[in-house]
Amino acid sequence: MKGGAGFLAVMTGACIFAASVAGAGESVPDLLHRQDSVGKVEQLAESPGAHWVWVLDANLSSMPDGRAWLFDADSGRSMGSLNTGYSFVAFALPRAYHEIYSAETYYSRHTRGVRTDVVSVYDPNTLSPRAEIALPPKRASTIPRLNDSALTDDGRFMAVFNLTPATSLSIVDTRTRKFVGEIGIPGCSLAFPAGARTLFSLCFNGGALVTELNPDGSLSSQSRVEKLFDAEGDFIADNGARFGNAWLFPSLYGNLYPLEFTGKTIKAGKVWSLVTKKERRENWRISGYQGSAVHVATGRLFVLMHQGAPDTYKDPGTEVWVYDIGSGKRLWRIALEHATVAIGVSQDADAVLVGLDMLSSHLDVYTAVDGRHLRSIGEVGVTPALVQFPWQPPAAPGK
Amino acid sequence: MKGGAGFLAVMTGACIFAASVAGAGESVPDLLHRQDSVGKVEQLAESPGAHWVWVLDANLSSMPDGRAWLFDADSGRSMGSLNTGYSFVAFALPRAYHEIYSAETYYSRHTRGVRTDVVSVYDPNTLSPRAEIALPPKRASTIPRLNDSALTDDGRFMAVFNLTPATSLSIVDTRTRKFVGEIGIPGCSLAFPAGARTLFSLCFNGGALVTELNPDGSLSSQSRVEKLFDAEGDFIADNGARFGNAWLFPSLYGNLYPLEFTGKTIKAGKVWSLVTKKERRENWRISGYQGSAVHVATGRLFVLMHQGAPDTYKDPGTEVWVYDIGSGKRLWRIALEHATVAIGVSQDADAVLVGLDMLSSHLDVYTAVDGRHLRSIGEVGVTPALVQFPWQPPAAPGK
Amino acid sequence: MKNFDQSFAHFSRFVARRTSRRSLLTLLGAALVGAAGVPLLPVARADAKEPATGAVDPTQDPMRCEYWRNCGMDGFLCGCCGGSSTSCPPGTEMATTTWIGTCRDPADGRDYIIAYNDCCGKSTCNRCMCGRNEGDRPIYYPAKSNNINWCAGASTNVYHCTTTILLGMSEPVP
Amino acid sequence: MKNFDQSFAHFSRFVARRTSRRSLLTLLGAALVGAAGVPLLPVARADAKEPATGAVDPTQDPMRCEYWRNCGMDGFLCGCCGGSSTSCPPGTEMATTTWIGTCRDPADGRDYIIAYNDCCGKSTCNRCMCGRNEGDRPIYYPAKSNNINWCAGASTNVYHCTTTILLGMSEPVP
Repeated sequence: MKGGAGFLAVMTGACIFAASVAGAGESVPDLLHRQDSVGKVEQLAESPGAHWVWVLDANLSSMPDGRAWLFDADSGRSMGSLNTGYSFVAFALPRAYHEIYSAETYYSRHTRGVRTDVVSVYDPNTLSPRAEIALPPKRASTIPRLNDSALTDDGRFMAVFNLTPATSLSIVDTRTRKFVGEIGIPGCSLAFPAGARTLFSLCFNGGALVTELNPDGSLSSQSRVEKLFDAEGDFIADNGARFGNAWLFPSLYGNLYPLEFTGKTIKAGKVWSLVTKKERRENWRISGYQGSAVHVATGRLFVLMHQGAPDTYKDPGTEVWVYDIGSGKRLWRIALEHATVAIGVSQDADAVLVGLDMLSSHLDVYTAVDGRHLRSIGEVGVTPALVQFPWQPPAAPGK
Repeated sequence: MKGGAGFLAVMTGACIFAASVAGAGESVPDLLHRQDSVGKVEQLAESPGAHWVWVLDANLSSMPDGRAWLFDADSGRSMGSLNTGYSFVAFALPRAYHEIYSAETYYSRHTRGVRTDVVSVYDPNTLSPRAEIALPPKRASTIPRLNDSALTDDGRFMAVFNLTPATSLSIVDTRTRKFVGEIGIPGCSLAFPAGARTLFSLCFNGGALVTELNPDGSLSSQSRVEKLFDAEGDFIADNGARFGNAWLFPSLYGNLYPLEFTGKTIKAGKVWSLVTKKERRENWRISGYQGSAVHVATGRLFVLMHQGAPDTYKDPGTEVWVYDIGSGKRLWRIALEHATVAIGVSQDADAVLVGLDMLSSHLDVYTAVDGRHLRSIGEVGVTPALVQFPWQPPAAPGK
Repeated sequence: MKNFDQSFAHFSRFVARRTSRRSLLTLLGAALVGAAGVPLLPVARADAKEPATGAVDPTQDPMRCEYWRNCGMDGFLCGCCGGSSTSCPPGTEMATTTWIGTCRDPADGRDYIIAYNDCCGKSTCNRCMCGRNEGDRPIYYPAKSNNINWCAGASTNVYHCTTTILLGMSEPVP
Repeated sequence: MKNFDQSFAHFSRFVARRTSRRSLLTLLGAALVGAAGVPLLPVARADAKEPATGAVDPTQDPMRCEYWRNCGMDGFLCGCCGGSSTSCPPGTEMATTTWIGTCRDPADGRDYIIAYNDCCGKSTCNRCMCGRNEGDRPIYYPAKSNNINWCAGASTNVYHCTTTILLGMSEPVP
């Protein structure tokens, strides 16, 4: 302790035995009885739990420092985190969850300097980077929406939404780890998977643009479908829930628009109402940044709702309304613990519903079958806005 | 509006006249009467105001996104900001304030990848980077302390404190924009200017290590001075205030230790008490991360104080006690608006005292002459911890 | 911090109170397809000096969210960040593409076209968050969507704060 | 967020409740000058599975700030970050240099040497902030100072959270 640099630091571990012996007054076996190893780092189980859930945090007050937190909704414990750069939005998660794909933006001086856009490939067990795929520095910076990126149903190609402000998709081959090319989607935005190598984007005029890829990820064909919804009046949300060969989009005035894809195109399914006339008069409204979820096995739709004028359609929700998709019948209403900006449902038989409060940074966990509040997990991020369940059941036969 | 990418964005400015004319119903002169230009970016005055103050924010909840905010303590307005990378601490400000020097750390992927340490040189008028000087990636990451870096009194050489955990100083020549070399300061830490090309560091054993540079910034000589203070008992704070050829350090039990430098060495000045015996019994204690300041022209010392056990010596202060340095007499006590972690005093005749509340993110402004509260400025950062006044009076004759 | 956090409840870029005036937007959109560079008009510059607080009508105080030009604001007021309601803070860059709203000035009862040009190149200002969520549309309708960081059109997409550039008078509602 | 923010009032790295046991630290410091690499002891590993909340005595619950080993803690508890009180979260790296404190386990009334090894390589965890500011010394006394990010000794100095590694029993106070 009397000089030199050695006093500065203590290397833990190797020399403690000698030190302890020198300490005297206690026997060596006693000492060894209680002693930890140094340097242990956790790894996660090979397969994710059905109730593990990623909370995605764009960190809007410090956008260069985006994060994602993995929680076990059963125990309420955090499993780990990933750091995801500037203006982070969400992951693209393959059904097998053998990897995590994340479209990210970095600056060489954090907020200035050279911009680098990449798809980071993370190991879901070690939560470490496994690979990095360079992208054109064009990815959209938006308030978080899950479909700022998407994986094709074959799990191979990732589409990243660009906005410069011209809109396009960057296509990445997750197998070869290569950027394949950029495909313009003029007038349209976002990317929704709709087949093995097919994606569609929603367009400002109420249509959709269907983009089909070749087996190598290059553009095979594009086609526009008009008049799928009313972009001016009863417009649909820019976030929806997948159910088989359809994406379900709730609309401003409480209708449900199924967009069904069959083969290479897309068509409007039968629109049905989420609210009664009385509820519509009472201004029951869709809500949040991620306002719907589907439990596929039971065919149930969960929609985040609150009461408010049309302009409040993104305000936090106070209830979740649950529907049987087949009949369009509302099954029940769930009162939420916190003002909720995002909901998600696990896909197992004993499913949980989760709700995210960005303001107070809480993740609330409910049973999906009866909406019973199980627990609330605090400190889940700075401005957490979206949730993603990594576990998916095996694909149904014939799909 | 009927397709193509053009609808996405509106280029503001050039075409508005045509558009406005097309709008009809109003005459062209009316339209032009109210119209702003596009693209205007503010610049600051050539010389800083005497009451401009930098608030330094390490952003402890998102450390890759460090910031500094410049405020005008008179108007309460923000003048602008700088982004300062990972684990930011403070600037080194030359007396002429013709440039701002900032030791910074960056990671190529914000929290991972290649680490790059630099001194960023900023233009104080445009608040833009002017140059960047590469450093060995060793700079200390500490809770903010002003003397993690320092400029020599000749204004030319910047010393950056390194901790790996071995301690050293990186010397940078601000004139040639070059890293000159690394100088070990074993057993010692931080850098306090003490002459044209002389710095000293405080040592764990109660001594100091004086480092003198050659005219080219290389090491000229180093000497150790022992027994300047008691590092175990009545230890001094690691932050002090400069007064002429002395640094004044308040101590744990309320004494004031002047460390005086004359020529190439340093000596302990006469220790005097900041508190009465009664106040010491009542546990009046030094406080904060930046707990003292000097108004040079009047020879007054401002010390941040609160009541608490010795272990609370870094807790926020509730009062500022003002002393005449020459006589050691306490002049008055100032009750503070918020729990305060840092204080600073402007150097003009009509000086202001500022206090920083990290918790509620407030900068409080008082008159230095009588401690009258003038205003509180809110939203001054995420975890703001230090303040720096850029304006300094011209150096006194003969110095 | 509490107020700051609560403000994020409505953080959702670029809202506009009245978006029924589509025809002019259409015209502008059509006229400006393919435009590039930074067009600067040689007209009177707005005064960068603004009151820190207004004792006046809040709809006439550029430092307040209630300021009439902020009807389509969703972001941090540049006047609180070292800039003004019409200029960017030092060291930032004004984006040239933007979402446009139409706001009525209570002082003369007239409607004006306001461009919400973002200032870009420094991290989020985090001061004077101002969000008005009226008239917003989803991302797939960018010209009307408040969910997009318009620094996309600058040389950096690092969002700092938002100005309110008065472009001119709006035409009457059809 | 309120609690989180308040916790930063005491954010000041590496405190220790009882620092009078300097002789062992001195010994360790002397013994380890020049040591390098990551020494791993082949002793029993600590259990990474910890209760989310303890109905038990808080001094025996590793997920709580009151946990006896946290007497010298100043940082985020790794047990709340995907690790445990003795292991780092996935994808981080345990720093090998550290500040050491001596804590008494109320369960057996004995004093143990606890190393507060930081986990490094991901941004601040921001969960379960735990600060105890007793016995702290200024930066110029690093071995006793809670103001240093000890990820300085890791391959990255990005601080994430802090563990409490039990190194062994402390010798009696002289």
